[in-house]
Amino acid sequence: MSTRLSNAQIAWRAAQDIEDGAYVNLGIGFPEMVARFQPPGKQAIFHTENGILNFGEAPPEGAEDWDLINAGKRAVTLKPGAAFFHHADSFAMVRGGHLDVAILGTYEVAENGDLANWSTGPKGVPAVGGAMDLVHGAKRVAVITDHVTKDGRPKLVQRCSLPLTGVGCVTRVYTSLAVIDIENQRFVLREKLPQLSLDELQAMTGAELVVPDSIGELIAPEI
Amino acid sequence: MSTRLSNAQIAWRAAQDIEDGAYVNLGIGFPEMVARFQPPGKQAIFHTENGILNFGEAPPEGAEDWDLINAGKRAVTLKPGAAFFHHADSFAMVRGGHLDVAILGTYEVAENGDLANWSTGPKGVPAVGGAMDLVHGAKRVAVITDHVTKDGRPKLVQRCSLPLTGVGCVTRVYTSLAVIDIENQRFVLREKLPQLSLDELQAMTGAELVVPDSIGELIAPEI
Amino acid sequence: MDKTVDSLATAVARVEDGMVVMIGGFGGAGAPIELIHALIDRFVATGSPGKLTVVNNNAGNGRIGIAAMIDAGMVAKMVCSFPRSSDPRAFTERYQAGEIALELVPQGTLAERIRAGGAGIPAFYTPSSYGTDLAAGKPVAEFDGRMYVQERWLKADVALIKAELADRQGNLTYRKAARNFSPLMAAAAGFTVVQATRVVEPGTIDAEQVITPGLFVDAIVEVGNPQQEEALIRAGVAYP
Amino acid sequence: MDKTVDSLATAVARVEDGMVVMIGGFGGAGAPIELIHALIDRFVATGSPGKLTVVNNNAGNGRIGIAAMIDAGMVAKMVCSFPRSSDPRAFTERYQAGEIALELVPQGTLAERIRAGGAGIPAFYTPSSYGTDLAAGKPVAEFDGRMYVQERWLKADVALIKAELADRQGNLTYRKAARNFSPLMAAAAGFTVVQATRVVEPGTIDAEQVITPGLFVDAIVEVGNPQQEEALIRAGVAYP
Repeated sequence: MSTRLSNAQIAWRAAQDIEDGAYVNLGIGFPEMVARFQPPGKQAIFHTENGILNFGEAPPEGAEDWDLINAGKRAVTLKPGAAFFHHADSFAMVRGGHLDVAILGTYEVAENGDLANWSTGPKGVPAVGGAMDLVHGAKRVAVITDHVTKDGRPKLVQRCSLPLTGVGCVTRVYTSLAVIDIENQRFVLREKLPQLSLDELQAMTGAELVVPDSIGELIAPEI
Repeated sequence: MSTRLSNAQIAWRAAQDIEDGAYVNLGIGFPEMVARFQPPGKQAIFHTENGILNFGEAPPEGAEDWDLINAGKRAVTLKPGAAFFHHADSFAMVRGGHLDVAILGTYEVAENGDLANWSTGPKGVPAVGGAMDLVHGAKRVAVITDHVTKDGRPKLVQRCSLPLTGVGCVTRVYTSLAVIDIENQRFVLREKLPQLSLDELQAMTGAELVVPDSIGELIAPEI
Repeated sequence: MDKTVDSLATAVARVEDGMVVMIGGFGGAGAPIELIHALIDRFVATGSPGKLTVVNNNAGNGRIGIAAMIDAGMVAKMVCSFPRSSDPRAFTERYQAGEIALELVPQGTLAERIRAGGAGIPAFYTPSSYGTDLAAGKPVAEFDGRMYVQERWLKADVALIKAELADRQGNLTYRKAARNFSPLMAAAAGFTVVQATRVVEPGTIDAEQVITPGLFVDAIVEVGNPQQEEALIRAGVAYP
Repeated sequence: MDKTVDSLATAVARVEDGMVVMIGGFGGAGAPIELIHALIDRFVATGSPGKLTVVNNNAGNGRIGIAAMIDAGMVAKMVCSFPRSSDPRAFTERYQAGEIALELVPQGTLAERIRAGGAGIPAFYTPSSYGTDLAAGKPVAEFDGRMYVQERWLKADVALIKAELADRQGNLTYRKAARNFSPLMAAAAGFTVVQATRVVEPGTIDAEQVITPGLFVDAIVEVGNPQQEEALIRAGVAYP
């Protein structure tokens, strides 16, 4: 058994919490993977910022229609019941709280729910896209992420050091080691890898974990 | 020759100033009559607040479709090139200044461009409809009206005494006696009935008329 | 996912005492008569839902639809732009007796406030009503040398609307000028109930031609041959 | 009334030095490549129009479209949400050399500001960007216990957009996700130029299916077999 979940396994775990019929926006990149792991009988409807509801998988290579793309500019297909709309209507859906879940990637997430996922600092060309809208755009804003950075620093922190995407917006974090809710500006542990001790997990987390009496085991299938 | 224009003749006169291809909103009631007098070769496109662009005349009695009505809740028809849209888009057209002309009825209009056409005072049930939007809704906001009330009091006044519909919004007034522009918060006479003296006209007007060197004759056909 | 329900009574079951209810339609076009009458049926039978705030462009006409709700005594307040259409007797009587409250809103501001409610915009500025009695007490601000009035979003607990086609996921089309406020209300309400002339399978409505996407819709009931408010009024019909 | 013009050069003739130009499209979907290239042709031939402010979700990709405008030196400023899509070399070079300005706007705020520009709403409040660097210097206000940022409308002198069908009065439909910002930009610009894949007679497009009503459109040019930005980029095409 690995000491951490793969990206696919993190995406799988996040997908298990999506209810049948939920309207979901998946951030560009890693979060898009969540769509692959919808449990049988739980069919979500996916929204993309550029004006499609109920789109499906990528078409076969060579069959792309470049007028039919998602916010990551990847070619997609339509499912029955799809709808097109313009950008203001699309972000009315987002900002108006009509999505059930938004699942985003992140650089840092803080125990007060602050999210930093759009900028690694002043160098380079800044680009924000729809990130600052999506963090205010769903009944549930979840983050999927490695628990630590590539060089081992915690991504779950007391306060974000990078430029914020949104204030107090994240409600749940799915990491490679644990599932953590943000409640009353605290990280509350819900599930952890069974082979990982609480102390080990705390050591890799940049803010104190609140540990309830009962926590679940984070077990994902081999993918 | 009559001493005043009929309502149909006032509507005819207002219609002569509408350019070919102009987008026009006609207020409910008397202003709707303007549509009947479009000059040959000058085809306006009519907008109605409840979400139609390019509607046409009423259908024959008995052929009404009550899902196809104008803001006055009268049955209308469609012309080629018509479009339906919802109320927010409809008033985006209005408020956004996309109409060329709005022609409204009035109780009073003041030399500073203030308009009072929605309420005759505190008694009764107040009702405003789209009046307060339309007065800010066109490049040109014109009023058509008898020059005086039924009991002979001026409708063109220094300051409105009735509740305002909009502040400084009217640019031209077509009356039963004259055509008057509002410029720099003054009534500027453009045309008057030929048989009417300036003194007579001024006597029926509640604010001073600015009279340029050259004014036109207001002559309408018998209708 | 199938949002259809099998009765009008079930469709309107979410409306409770004291709620804000948006009702689509402008004149007779788009008025969801069957949904409104189902609500009246429940009120007559159980005394609930009462004390409602109703949002509509008008305030009921004749003796059916919203007018019949008012006559039944279910409505505590109207939010509308024009409570004085043809035969507004029901509202006028209650209003003059002080039995019903009125929030009068310019029509374009009403539409934009509902749109803002659905779009997550808590406040916006409009030139409409600046300098008039209807702007009394509202914040004003100058932008680019012109004065504007600040208006707040308008939301509802439930919206009742009438569509032409609905697929089972809630994608909607409307018929002609029956569209009016309904797409806005569908977005501004916490729970949106649709009576559709025809329910179809997902995929039947071309994705290009969907007017209200399904995520704004919560319950759909098919009413195959809906009554038209204007026709009922002209026929002198009273409900119940 | 016939808003069609017979050449791309005529269609874009209203664009002048220093103007704000909105350009439709998100990624390759909806990018009016032929209109953009006609503008570049004029700039190459005459040195005008230059010093443009361009509004688009991105800031050009590859060596065609907006990227080619930037390479030609026509663009003084970009207003966009994501100037870092695939192969953003043209913008990146100029930006890092300090030769082009950037106003970075969250995507939903960009869409809403353009929508506000077309709808006569000078300012509105949004939760997006509250508490972030992108809200720096903007007024904030609390509504119902939550904090919001005040944003201003965004208008343009000219909009360049791509439609699927256009009738001669300017009623438009779009193709799939090529709709994106274009209906908003058509309303927010003083003069809206459309390249349409097919021009049809008024009445051909069902009134129910018009996405952009004709009153937002000023000039239409038919481009029967339009180039697709994404396909051009993948083929490594450079313009001119």
